[in-house]
This record gives sequence, structure tokens and C-alpha cells, in this order.
Amino acid sequence: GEVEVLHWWAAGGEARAAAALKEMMEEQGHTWKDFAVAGGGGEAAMTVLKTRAVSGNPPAAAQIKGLDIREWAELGFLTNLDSVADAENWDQLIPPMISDVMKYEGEYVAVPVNVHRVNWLWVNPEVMKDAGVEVPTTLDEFFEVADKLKAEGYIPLAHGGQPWQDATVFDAVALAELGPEDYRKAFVEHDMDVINSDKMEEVFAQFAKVMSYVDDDAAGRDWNTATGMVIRGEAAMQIMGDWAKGEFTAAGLTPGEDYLCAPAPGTAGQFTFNVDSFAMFSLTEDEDIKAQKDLARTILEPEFQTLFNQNKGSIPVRTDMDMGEFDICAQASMETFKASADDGGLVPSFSHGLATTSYIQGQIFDVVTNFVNSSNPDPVKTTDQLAAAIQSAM
Amino acid sequence: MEHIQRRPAEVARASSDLMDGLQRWLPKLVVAPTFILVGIGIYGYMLWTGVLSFTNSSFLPSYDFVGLDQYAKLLESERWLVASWNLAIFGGLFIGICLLFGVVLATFLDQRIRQEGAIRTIYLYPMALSMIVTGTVWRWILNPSLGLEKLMHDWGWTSFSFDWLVESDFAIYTIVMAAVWQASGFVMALFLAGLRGVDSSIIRAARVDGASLPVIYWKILLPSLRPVFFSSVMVLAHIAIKSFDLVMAMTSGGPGYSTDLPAVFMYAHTFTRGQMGLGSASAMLMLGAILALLVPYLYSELREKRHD
Amino acid sequence: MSQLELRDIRKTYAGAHDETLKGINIDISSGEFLTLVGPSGCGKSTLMNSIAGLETITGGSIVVNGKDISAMEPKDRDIAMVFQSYALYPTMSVRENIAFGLKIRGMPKEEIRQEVERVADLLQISPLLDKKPSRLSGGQQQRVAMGRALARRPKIYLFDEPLSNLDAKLRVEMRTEIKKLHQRLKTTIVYVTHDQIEAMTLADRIAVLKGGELQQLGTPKEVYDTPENLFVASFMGSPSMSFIGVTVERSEAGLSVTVEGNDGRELVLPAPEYLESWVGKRVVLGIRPEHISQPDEQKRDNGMVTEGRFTVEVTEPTGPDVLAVIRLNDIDVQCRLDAEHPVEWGEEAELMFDMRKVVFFDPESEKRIRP
Amino acid sequence: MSQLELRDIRKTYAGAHDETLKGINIDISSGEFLTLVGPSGCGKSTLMNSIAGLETITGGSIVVNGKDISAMEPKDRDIAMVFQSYALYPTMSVRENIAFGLKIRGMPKEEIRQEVERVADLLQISPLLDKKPSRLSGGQQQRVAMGRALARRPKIYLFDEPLSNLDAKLRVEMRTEIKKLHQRLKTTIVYVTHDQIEAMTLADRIAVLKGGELQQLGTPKEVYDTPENLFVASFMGSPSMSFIGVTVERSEAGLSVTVEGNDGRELVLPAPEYLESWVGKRVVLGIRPEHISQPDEQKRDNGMVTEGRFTVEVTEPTGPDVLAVIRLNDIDVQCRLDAEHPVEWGEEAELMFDMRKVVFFDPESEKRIRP
Amino acid sequence: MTDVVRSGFRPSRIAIYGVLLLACLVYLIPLIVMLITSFKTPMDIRTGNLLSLPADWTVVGWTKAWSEACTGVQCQGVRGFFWNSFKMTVPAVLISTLLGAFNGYVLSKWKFKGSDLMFGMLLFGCFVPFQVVLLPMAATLGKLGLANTTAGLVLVHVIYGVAFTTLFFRNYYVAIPDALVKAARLDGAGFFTIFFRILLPLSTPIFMVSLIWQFTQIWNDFLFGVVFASGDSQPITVALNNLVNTSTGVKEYNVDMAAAMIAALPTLVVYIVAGKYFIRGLTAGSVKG
Ligand SMILES: Nc1ncnc2c1ncn2[C@@H]1O[C@H](COP(=O)(O)OP(=O)(O)OP(=O)(O)O)[C@@H](O)[C@H]1O
Ligand SMILES: Nc1ncnc2c1ncn2[C@@H]1O[C@H](COP(=O)(O)OP(=O)(O)OP(=O)(O)O)[C@@H](O)[C@H]1O
Ligand SMILES: [Mg+2]
Ligand SMILES: [Mg+2]
Repeated sequence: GEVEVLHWWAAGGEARAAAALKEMMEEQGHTWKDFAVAGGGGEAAMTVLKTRAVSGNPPAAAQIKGLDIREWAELGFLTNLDSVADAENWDQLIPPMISDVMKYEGEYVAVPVNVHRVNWLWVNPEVMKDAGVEVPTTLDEFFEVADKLKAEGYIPLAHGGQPWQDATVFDAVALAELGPEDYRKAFVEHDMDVINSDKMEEVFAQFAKVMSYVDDDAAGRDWNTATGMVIRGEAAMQIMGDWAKGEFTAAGLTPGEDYLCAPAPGTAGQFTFNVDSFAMFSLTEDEDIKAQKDLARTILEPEFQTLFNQNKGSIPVRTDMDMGEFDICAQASMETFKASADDGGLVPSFSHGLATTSYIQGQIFDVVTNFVNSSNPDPVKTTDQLAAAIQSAM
Repeated sequence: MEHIQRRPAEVARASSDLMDGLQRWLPKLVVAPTFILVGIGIYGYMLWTGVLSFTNSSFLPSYDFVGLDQYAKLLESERWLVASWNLAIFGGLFIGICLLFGVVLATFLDQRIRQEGAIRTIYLYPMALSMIVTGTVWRWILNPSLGLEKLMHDWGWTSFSFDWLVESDFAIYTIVMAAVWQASGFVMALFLAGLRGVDSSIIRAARVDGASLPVIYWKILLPSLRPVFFSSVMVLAHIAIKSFDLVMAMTSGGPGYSTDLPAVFMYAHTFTRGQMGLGSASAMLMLGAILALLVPYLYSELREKRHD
Repeated sequence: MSQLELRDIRKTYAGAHDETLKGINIDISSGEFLTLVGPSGCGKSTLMNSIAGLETITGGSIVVNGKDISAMEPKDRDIAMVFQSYALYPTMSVRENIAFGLKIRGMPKEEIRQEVERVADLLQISPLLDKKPSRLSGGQQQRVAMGRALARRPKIYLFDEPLSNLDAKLRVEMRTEIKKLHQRLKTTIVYVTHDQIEAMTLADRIAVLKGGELQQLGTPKEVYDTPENLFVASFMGSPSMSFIGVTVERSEAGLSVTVEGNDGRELVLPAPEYLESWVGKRVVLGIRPEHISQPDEQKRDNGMVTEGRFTVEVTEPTGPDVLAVIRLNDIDVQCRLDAEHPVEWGEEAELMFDMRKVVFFDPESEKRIRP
Repeated sequence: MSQLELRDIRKTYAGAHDETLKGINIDISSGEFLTLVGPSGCGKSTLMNSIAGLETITGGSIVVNGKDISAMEPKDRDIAMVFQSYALYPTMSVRENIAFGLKIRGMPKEEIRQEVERVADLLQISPLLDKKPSRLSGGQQQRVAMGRALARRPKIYLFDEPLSNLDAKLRVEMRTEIKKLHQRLKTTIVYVTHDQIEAMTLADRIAVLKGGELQQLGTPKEVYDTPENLFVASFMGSPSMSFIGVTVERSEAGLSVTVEGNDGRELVLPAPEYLESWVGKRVVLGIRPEHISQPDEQKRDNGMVTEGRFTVEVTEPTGPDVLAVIRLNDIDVQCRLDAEHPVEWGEEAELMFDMRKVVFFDPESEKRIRP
Repeated sequence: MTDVVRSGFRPSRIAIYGVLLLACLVYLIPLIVMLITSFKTPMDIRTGNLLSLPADWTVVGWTKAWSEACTGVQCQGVRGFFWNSFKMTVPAVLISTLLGAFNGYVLSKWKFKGSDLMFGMLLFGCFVPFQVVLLPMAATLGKLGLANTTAGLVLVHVIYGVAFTTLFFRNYYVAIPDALVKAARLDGAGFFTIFFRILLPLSTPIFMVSLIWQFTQIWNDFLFGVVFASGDSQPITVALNNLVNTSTGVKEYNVDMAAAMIAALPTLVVYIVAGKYFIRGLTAGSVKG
């Protein structure tokens, strides 16, 4: 049968990984119809997907994540994958925290591809050494270190001024300040007591302080350009998910030596996850349905998981994998992932749509990015705005 | 006897009536496909959007009516206000500056310039580029660390600073710059064509009346290009409304949402935020604003025709 | 009140291979009314534009009151012009159109208002003052164009077919107004027209152009009665002069030429003595319609008047007169008959030939044979 | 060769608030030549377009040979028309322009060629056959437009000012051609013109329109000599008739009216007997220029002819005649004098008033007072 | 009118030339930047600046963009998409122009009750933001079975392009005297004969305007292309977008710029070659209102 796959892995390692998947499918006698729509973190792809669905002609699989999966399922577009899941024993392979996201009313409708850790701090050790500082573990340390770096003429924090990047940093600061419990209350359950609290004001205050170490030209910069600044030693650190590793790898750097990965300040032992997944749409042709199921199965097979995640910088969703072939950052990530899943330090990343609906996510983005870009940021007022924004979107 | 004689005539009349009927309907038949297509493709969909704006459609269309809620939400949304205000700034400046450049360049180019054809082509070519390309290039040129600023620093002018692209208060003006770069040549072409179309004896008359060249352009030629102004405004408004691509390629609405335009707002809410009702409401407000601008134009257009 | 000299004016349009004006020499004295006539495309408008400074001349010079103005800007020449194509400013009202030139010259508002109203009255366009030109009929537009020129008091007026679009009645009225105006202001005027009557009645002198060359310059009477050549003769007068090829003969009574009617009947017409040297040769007899008419007692006793009977081929009553066509030497010849004594076509009529004013041309050079 | 009836034709343009044609009734008999005259904008072209079927009429009916064709498509009406604006097909050569209508009607190629050449010869445009209209002068274009109509043999020809752009000489020639053509073909022709002479000389009958209403329908002579009302009287004739307000008086010699010259001298003019009922009342005396002339022996013995001395205000020699203006009852009155006895302006002249053809109007209704 | 404006070397003329040339420079800089960047190596780009010439000229960017760069799983450059764009643009341009010509003809020469209103409504159609119509159009295309076909895409472009073409033709034909049509009707020509024999031969300038305008609009369109074209029939703008919006790896600006140039080439050529017809066509009447 034929699988048409809508994705936004248009270039680089991702594209190579996707190409591998294509090959695997073709080996199984299927045809792969590529439907790549790059740009805007998948915004364009979502638009295309919606119109395709409305025209009654959705692809077999589409890159959809987080709560959007539930929305699509609710509208009845998605197909039931339980037959594959049961056969492959997915429930055992995938942590419940993640498999929950893939399910709608207890049935699998999507396949997870990988797990990204969002709260990473990427560090250029040369620069740190040059300034005579250590990798910070708390926010306060971060501020100290950053001041010194600044004095040495480095940009302390590399950053790209796009709403989702602003939110990514905010995500990390919020986790550090609120702790996993309150983070979940605020961004998953939308508990107004937490959202509209002094603590949240503090989060904004700290966030503002973190952002003050960003250079002036950040606006509109792509995240990988920012990573390039760390690689070239113009900047010392970047708070970004583990996909940033791809950039370091492409530059031929070795983790642990040429660059360091550390938990974002104040979030050691905690793990904000971001899972890429493919939702499977209801199809009519038996042939195609078979191909679709094969696709679902292939994605979770160790062979693909290894290949893909090595390229993408993430870790496999299967907790039973041998991490030996992975680099130390991935290994560290896997460790924390497993540990935090048990001690409650594992939280879904709101900035990447795992915690809340795209509407609320967007509202938070608006408040956060506006805060970053306002000429005199006011944490108190912004907290009110955040509460109002979330309230209106609920 | 009489009715026998009349018959053939009647038959002839009937068949010629049929032909006449066809002739009479032909024009309508010819335009019918267009109007069916446009009727559905524009007005049908507009109606549908209008209906959606009264529902709480989120992810995909649904038909739970909530009255004017979405509009109320819209008017409370700060981002919407920013977007609308941006459209006013962007539209106003873009159209105004394009007209100004277009008029000035056309006027100058009308002075028997050597190599006029080549210069004209240079002014006109940006129109050939897609807004995505324009946006990408300008984003690069205006980027302080890569583009113009760096160039100036490299050339030794180290105090030069131009960082509007990354300043939320000024970023919208960089979009105006890029858009003007793209469209002003086209406006120039429109005006040049208009100037060439003016009856030369009017200029002769003005010269005999004692007017100097600037006075002739200012008092005689430009006023008589009123229809060209209108055509230009129409084309520019069309481009302004469609400059979604440009904004996306240059700033994606940033920094923050300081360069948001209603189209971007609508797109974001309809397609990425799953707020189709709100998106539809914003589309309706946008259409309303366009209507308010367009109707007077059409009115004056049709009224003027009648006096010819 | 300015004297205008055109000295050997030449003009070749850029890109054209023919010279449009081939050396025009005209002296126009101060206060004179000169009309310029000629077939379409002969260069009348070009000459006007050159005088106004709207076209650069490629040769010769334009001298006003002894001063060469050939290189001056139009606005400095102090000339007002009515354009053949009206050239009204489309965005201005009639009032503004008329006032424009005055405003530019800095006339005070109140004076402008008065002047505009005076001119509008004169041209019967007062009710139109606030309309836009596009809403006026051709004739109304033309009067506005005239108003624009008349509002000023320039050294020289140039009128390029200013009445061509008026209906017959208004045209006569306007003609009279222009005549009065000229008599009052005594401004030098150059006036282009294709209307015979206009040319004849308005002008102090007429200049006849053809193909960019001056054919004749003279008073209306001179041009009409003693045309220099065949072209001028055929161009002036409507219906135009008829041209009959004849041979000059000598008989006892003096010189004569013979014409033959349709039916073969011949008529011997007396010819003037100055044709002496042409005896036995072919000449072209130019005879105007009004020289062939019904017998008139008063004229009969003149030696240069003869009568003959001819068949009338076509008759055309024009109101006051009847135009008739007879054939002489196989050529259609127009005659002007009295409307009161109608002749039907196909009938024979007794016609009187008044040879006092006929002209003769050399068939070779087409020049008039001078007495 | 078709009889054409216009029955109460009404036309209101879409969007216009005034009716353009207000019920026109004209019967045109088969083979008749009707000219349509009237001031600009009176609806002449509209009427022509309506007959051709190019404008739908909003009332009345058009009947050809007894058949109502009001609802027919233009192409089925078998009418040919010359447009005021020529309407030449710009992309076609002159030849193709003329041939277009024939081709569409499926005439064989060879016949078309012959026909085109015949027409081109007639109109003197043979050398232009392969040119594009844009390269022709206005007059040439107009002849092509005429050629396009003449190439066909329709039931009815409509000519909308077909000669307006020709120069005087060519115009006279073309006029004669049209006249001959009509005499040969005997096709029904409706002809619009603003040229007095054309209207008078070509027409079997003239229809005078004003503001969409028929003012008078009659032979040229009727319209000229016995105009129905002031408008027709002033419209026909150039220079136009002069109108003098006078009071009808009775003296021993019969009825009379008195006019007063500029210098206060009075002249009693004889008036016709049919003014009997107007004695003591004001009437308008309409007198044409040719009715006031220099004394003529032949006319003098008529009771309706009087003489008087008046100061001539303006003189305008037109070539064959001299037009003079005198003032009677404070009105400018045109007279037509003989060119051979010139009068200078400001001089006194003995003038003869021929009252046989003057007309009188009721000042209220503006209608002519009928005998 | 140029014939009236006298040339000569006055200071004002020097100023005029100065302004015009300065403007030329401003208009050209982005193109120059694109061009020289496309011939640089990535290294060059990082070390040099906007206007510095390439240290060594290389066409790597171009060849890569044309046949190697990845736009999804395929890494065959934009080559294939280039032809996709042609397949979509040519029919859409032709159909919309033809429809526009017919509409313009009817709306100017065969007016009927309500035709002005129709024209107004059509004009208003130029101003609908395309994002609004995506979803309903998708549904419609789905129902028609045209979803994700080139035919469907062509249809979409025709619908949203015909308003402008109609506007062009209508304004052009309005300036052609009605008397021509009348004369032809009397000559016996019918609706189509008049159009094809009389008006069409006159329409070259406005056809050029319409073709150029439509070609650029449709060729440069991204939104409809990305939404209504399926995977392997996507137009070049979508490929360009995929290529430029790399989410990982070092940005190869030279490839980006070369790809952008490739995408812009056909429209640039059209403008440069046919630009003079464009002005001529505009002068011939379409501007007037
Ligand atoms: N701008 C121009 N460039 C080239 N040739 C021209 C130009 N203007 C006029 N001509 C040519 O010069 C000649 C004289 O033109 P002009 O307008 O002076 O004629 P005219 O005597 O005024 O004719 P009309 O009686 O038709 O107005 C014509 O042959 C015309 O084609
Ligand atoms: N298409 C139209 N729509 C509205 N009014 C029109 C239209 N065509 C003509 N008219 C008006 O109808 C009246 C008669 O016009 P028409 O063209 O018949 O005049 P005409 O007698 O031919 O004048 P002319 O001697 O100037 O050619 C005018 O007042 C004119 O403004
Ligand atoms: Mg002229
Ligand atoms: Mg008319």
C-alpha cells in the first residue's frame, strides 16, 4: 500500500532520518509519498493538514503532537492502532506519561517517535574557562556566571527572539522557580491560585533577569543561529531542547569535550519532555491501512529508534533500549527521564504543546513574548495578564 | 385566407426570436461561469466565515452559536489591537510612501531620460519577486549582525547603527521598507503610463498660460491622474492585505507580536491555535474595513463613468 | 499691439524625414488680424506652436517688436493661444480654467473674478462657470478654451480653429464677437480656420499655406480675386472655382476663348487684353460660381459679359441661392443662380458669364497669368 | 428602396433622468432622402442608432415596409450606417474594413474584391486600400467609413455627419457623389448633418429636431421659406435670420410695420394682409440677410419692396458677397450685399428691403403666423 | 508628452539624474546581494559582508539548489518543482486571462442590468485575504474530487485571479469606442465574431499586462501551493520554503539565495523581456480607472 506522510523534517539530520524510515517502508513493499512542509515549527504543516482533512483526503500519517492528538481524535479523524500496539506490547515499552498522550479514550491513535528534553543548558567550555567560571546549577549561580561572562565581553546567553524560544526559556525558569508540582498545576491544570500568585511574579522577575543577558540583536533569530553563536564562542550558553545537539554534531563537536550539556539552572533531576509523534488517520483502502500499521510498527522498532534519535538528538521512547550507541548527553537524558518518571520530576513541556491546548499555549506565548519585548517589563502586571489570558482561553 | 398568409411570417418570427433570445442571453452565459465560481469562491465562503464567527468553532468548524462572544473577545485582545494598529500604520505608510515614490520617480523619468527603458526595468523588477524572497533578502540586509550595519562597520563607519528589525517599536517600519521596495516600482509604472496618456496639448496650454514645469506637474498633471491614484491605491491595498507572506518571511510577526497584522492574527488563530471562531471574527472585521475603503472607490468610479 | 515677424521659419519634427515648415516669411504689423488657411496637415498648427514657443523651430527666427524671441520660454513670450483641441485642464472647473493664467501671473483675486465674469458673459458661458470640462459639449468646451485666452491681455493672440465645433448660428455670433474684440483691443491676432467665410470676413490679411510653404499672402479681396496660383484659387471660395482648359483666340472684337456645352453648342467668351502673348496657346480659365448667373439687366451692357444657353445637370437650392452644375469642355462647372428663379435639373437655362473677374492660369506652372 | 415609418419613437437612456427622444413621428417614403438637423445633443445620433437597432427604444415602433422591426437584431435589419465617429476597425486595413460586412454575409471573394474597388474609386481612396486607419487623416478615415456602408446594398442607408471632417473642396465633391448615388440607387437615406448647405441641397425633406422633439418636417424650401417657429427659422440659414420686434400698423397703403435705425431714422415696411388680426399688437419680424440688399432695378416695381438709408456697422466680405450689419430697433440685423459695390463700415448705404419672403412670429408662442 | 518637455543641461536635470540613479542603486542592492551571495561559499558568507565580492566564485550554491538540496525526504534540489510550477502556472494564467477577456468584453460592451454591480462584486473579490478561503475551498475541492490535483490548484488560481484580469480587460475595453461594436453589429457580426475579429486583435497590450501580472502572482504563490498541491506536485515556492526553513544544520545561505534566484528567474525574465509591453499596455488604457 501507499503511505503518505506529512512531516516538517525538511532538511538536515531529520530529513536523513525520515529518508531512512522511507527506505524501511519501501523494503516492506510499500510506497512512501513524501509530504514535507517545513517552517514555523510545523505551523504551515498544520494548516495543510487541516485543509487536507477538510477536503476528505488526509494523509496516512501526520506529525501531530501533544494535546492536538486528542483534538483530532475527538473529531473522529484518527484510526485505532490497538492491534499493532497489543501485538508489539507498546504499553510495556512506553512510559505511561507518554502513552497517555498517544491515546484517546484508552485507544492508541498515534505513535510516539522520540522524547526530547527541553530544559537543557548548552555550554561552550572554552568560553567558561576563559572567563574562569563553572557551569551554573541554580539561577543565582547563573546570574553570577553571566555577569562575569559579560564583563569578559561574551554574550552570556545565546537566544533567538521568537515566541517559542522565549517560551522555552520561560519554561525552564518556571520549572526552576515553581518546582514540578506547581509547574503542573499552573500549566497543565491551570490552577488559578498558582498562576495568579506571588510565585509567578517571581518567575517573571527571574525570567526578565535571565533575558537581560541576551544580546540586543536576538529578535527573529533562528534557534540554530543562536546555537552557532555558542559553537563559535561568541556566546557562552543557550537554554534549548536537545535538538540543539544536531547543530553541535554538524559542526563536528563532541559532547562532553567541545561542548557541555547540563540541566537548565535550577532544574537538575527534572525533565520537561517534548514528544514527537505521528497520528494515524482513518483510511479506506485495505492495502493502505496495512501500510499505515506497518509504519506505526516500524517507527517503534529499535532499529529506527536508534537511527532516528541519534540524528535528532533526542532519546528513544522505548525505555528498554540499549543506550550504548548514544552520546553522553543522550545517556544522561535517558537516566533523568527514567528517574524523574518515578519521582514526579517529569513534566510535559507547555512551550512545545505537550501540556495544554494550542489555544492556551498561544495565549501564554503572547504574554511571555510581549513581556520579553516590552521596554519596561512589569512582572506584577504580566502575571495578571497571564491569568487573564489563560482564563479567557479555558 | 388571412391566417394562412400570416403563418410563414409567424414561423419566421418564432425562429428568429429564438436566435435573438440566444444572442440576448449570450453575454450573460459567457460571464456566468465566472460569477458562479466567484460567487461561491468568494461570497459563499465569506458567508460561511461570517457564520463561523458567531460560533465557538475551535479546532475545525462547528456550529454552536455563541452570538457576538468572539467579537467581544477580539476587541479585548491586546494582540488584535496591535495587529489592527499595525495594519493602519503599515497600510498607511506603505500606500503613502509608494505613491510618493511612484509619483516622484515617474515624474523624473518622464523628463526624457536616457536609458529610460533600463531604469524602468530596474524599478519594476522587485514586483517579479515573491514576497517570501523579498522578505528573506530584506531580513538579511536589515539584520544588524549580518547586513547593512555590519557592512557599514566593515567600511569603517563604526558608529552606524540600524537595528529597527529587532526593536519592537520599529520593526513594523522595516516591513514597510521592504514592501515599498517591492511595490513602488509598479506604482511608478502606473503613473508613468498615466503621464504618457495625458493629452500633451494640455501641457502646451499651461506653458502658454505661463506655468513653470513644477507648476504644470503639480497643478495640472497630477490632479488629472486621479484615476491612476485610485488604481494604484487599489493595487497597493490588495498587496497590503496580502502582505502576510512578507511578514512571515521577515519577522514572523515578531519581535513579540509587534509586527502582527490582522492576516497573521487570523491565520494563527484559525490554523495553529485552534480558534476558528475567533479567527473568523477577525476575518470579518478585516473584510468590513476593506469594504469601508472600497465602496467609496467603486461609487466614485461608477459615478464618474456616467458623466463621460 | 505688437508687431510680429516670421523670418524664414523652418521646422522638421524629430524623427520625421520631411520638413514640415519650409521657410515661412510673414510680417504681421501691429494690431493686424492675420488668418492662416490651408489643407489639413499643411503645418498651420505647427506654425502656431512655433510662434508660441511650444515647438522649437529648426531654422529662422521669430521677432516681436524687433526682439528675437526664438529662444524664449513660452511663458515669457506673453502670447495667449486657443488650441485646436481645446486643451482644457480636466480637473479644474471652467472658472478655474479661465483664471489659471491670471493666477499664475499674480493678479489679485477680486480682479480675476471680475475678469472671468466679463469673459464668461462675452462668450455666453456664465451658467457653466462651475462645471468641469468633461460635462460640457464640444461647443461649450471650445468657448471655454477661448475664454482662457481672452481673459489675458497678451501681446499676441493665437487662435487655432477656435470656432470649428460651434453650430452655424453660434459660430456667426462668435465671429462677430471676435471681430468686435479685435476692433476694440487692436491686439495682433493670428487665426487658423478652415472655414472660408471666417477667413474672408475676419482677416486683414490671409496667408495660404500648402505643404509647409506660403502660397499667397494678401488681403481677403486679393486672395479671392487674384489668386497667385491654381491651388489658392481652388482652395478659397465655396463652391470652389471651376477650371476649364481653353485656347486663347483672337477675333475682330478682341481676345476670346471658346467653351463647349454638353450638347455641343459653343460659346465664345471675351478674354482680357493681357492674354495677348498667349494667343493660340492653352490656358486654364478659372471661373467662380458667382460669375455665371441668370441674366441681369444691370450688367448686360458691359463688354466682358456674354450670355449662352446651357443644360443644367444638377441643381442644389441652398436657401438664398441655387447652385447649379453645367458641363463646359467636359468639366463640371458650378454656377450660382437666384433662388427666386428656380431652374430644374435637365432643363436648359440662359446663363450670363461675367468675365470681368475671371482669372487665367499658365497650365504649366499653374501660376496666374498677370495682367 | 424601402419605406420607413417612425411611430412615436421614445428613448430614455438607462440612468438618465430626461427622455432623449420624446415621441418622434416621421414617415419616410421609399427612396426618399431625409436629412436630420438640429443643435448638438438634440438626439440625432440617438435616433439613427435606434433605427439601426443599436439602441433599444423605450417607446413607439419602427416599421419598414409595413413590418415592425423594433425588436429585431441590428444585423437582421439590413441597414447600413456611417458613424459620426467613423468607427473604423483599427486592426484591419482599409480594404478589410470595407470588406468585413460583405465577408460576414458570405459574399464570394471575387465579388468582394470588385465591390471594394468600385467603392474605393468612387470615394477616391483607392491608393489607401492597404493602409491601416490610424495612418489616415480624418477626412480619409471618414471616406473609408462611408465606403464601408456603400459597399453594401441595404434597404436603408443611415449617414451620421459623414462629411463633417472633409475640407471644403472635397466636401462639395462628396456631396455631389452622394447626390448622384442616391439618384442612381434610389435607396432610402436618412442623413444627419450640421452643415446648412448639405442639408438644403441633398434632402428631399428636412426634419428639424430640438431637444428630442420634431420641430418641422418639410422640403428644404418649406423649411427655409416657411419655418414653423422661431427655432427653425433661426436654425436654418447662415447667417441666420434676424428677428425684430415690431408692431403691426394699418395705414392707407395697407398693413405695415416700422423699424428704426441707429440714428433714429424710421422706415415703414409693408406687411402682408394676413396680419390683419394682429393690428396694434407686437409681432416678431423674421428677415433673412438676402432680403436686405443693395437696390436692384428688377425688384423695385414690387409693392412689397421698400428702400431706406442706414448706417452700416460691420462689413464682412465673404468673397462672392459682403455681409453687413445694420441696427434696427436696437437689434443687429444681417444684410447680404453685392461684393461688387463695396460699402465700408461706418458709411451710410441705401438698402432695399424685400418683404415678399419675410415671416412673422407670434412673440408668445413663437409660432409663425400663417397666412 | 515628452516632446513638450525640453531637454538641456540645467542643474535641475543633474539633480533629476542623481535621484534616479540613487533609486536604481537602492532597487538593485537586494538583487546584487542575492546574486553575489549565491556565488559565495558558506565560509565566505560568514567572514565577508553583504557587498563583499566572493573570495572565489563558485556555482556550488546553484548546482546544489538545482539538483542536490533536500526539500523533504528527496534531496534532488528544486529541479522537479520548477516544472511543477510551470504545469500549474501556464494553464491557470491562460484560463484566467481568457475568462478575464470575455468578462471584460461583456462588462464593457454588453452591459446588462446588474452588470455594474457584478463588476463591483468581482472587484471586491480582489481583497479577500486568501487565508479565509482555505478551509471551505478545501472542502469544496474534496467534494469535487479535485483535492490535491493540479487541476484543483489551477481552478483555485483561476477563481482568485479572474477578478484582476477582468478588471484589466474591462477598463481597457471601456476605452474602446462603443461605435466599433455598433458598426460590427450592423455589418452582421455576432457576439463572438465581434470579440474575435474586432476586439481581440486590439487587445495585445492588455493581454501582455494580464499575462505578466497573472504569471507573477501565480508563480509566486505559496499559500495555495502548499495547501492544495499534494507532495510531489508542489510548486517551487513550497520547495523553496522547505529548503530555506531548515530546522537543523548550518544554514547554507548560498544555496538559499541560489534557490531563491532560481525560483524568481522565470518571473524576472518575464518582467525584463516583456516589461515594455507592460508599460505600453498600462498606457493603452488599463490605468484609467
Ligand atoms: N509631433 C509631431 N511629430 C511628427 N510629425 C508631426 C507632429 N505633429 C504634426 N506632425 C506632422 O506635421 C504636419 C503638419 O501638422 P499640423 O498639425 O501643423 O497640421 P495642420 O495644418 O494644423 O492640420 P489640421 O488642419 O488638420 O489641424 C502633418 O503632416 C503632421 O503629420
Ligand atoms: N449612452 C448614453 N447615455 C446617456 N445619455 C446619452 C448617451 N448617449 C447620448 N446621450 C445623451 O442624449 C442626448 C442626445 O445625444 P445624441 O448623441 O443623440 O446627440 P446628437 O444630436 O447626435 O448630437 P451631435 O450633433 O453633437 O452629434 C445628449 O444629451 C447626450 O448627452
Ligand atoms: Mg491643426
Ligand atoms: Mg451625433
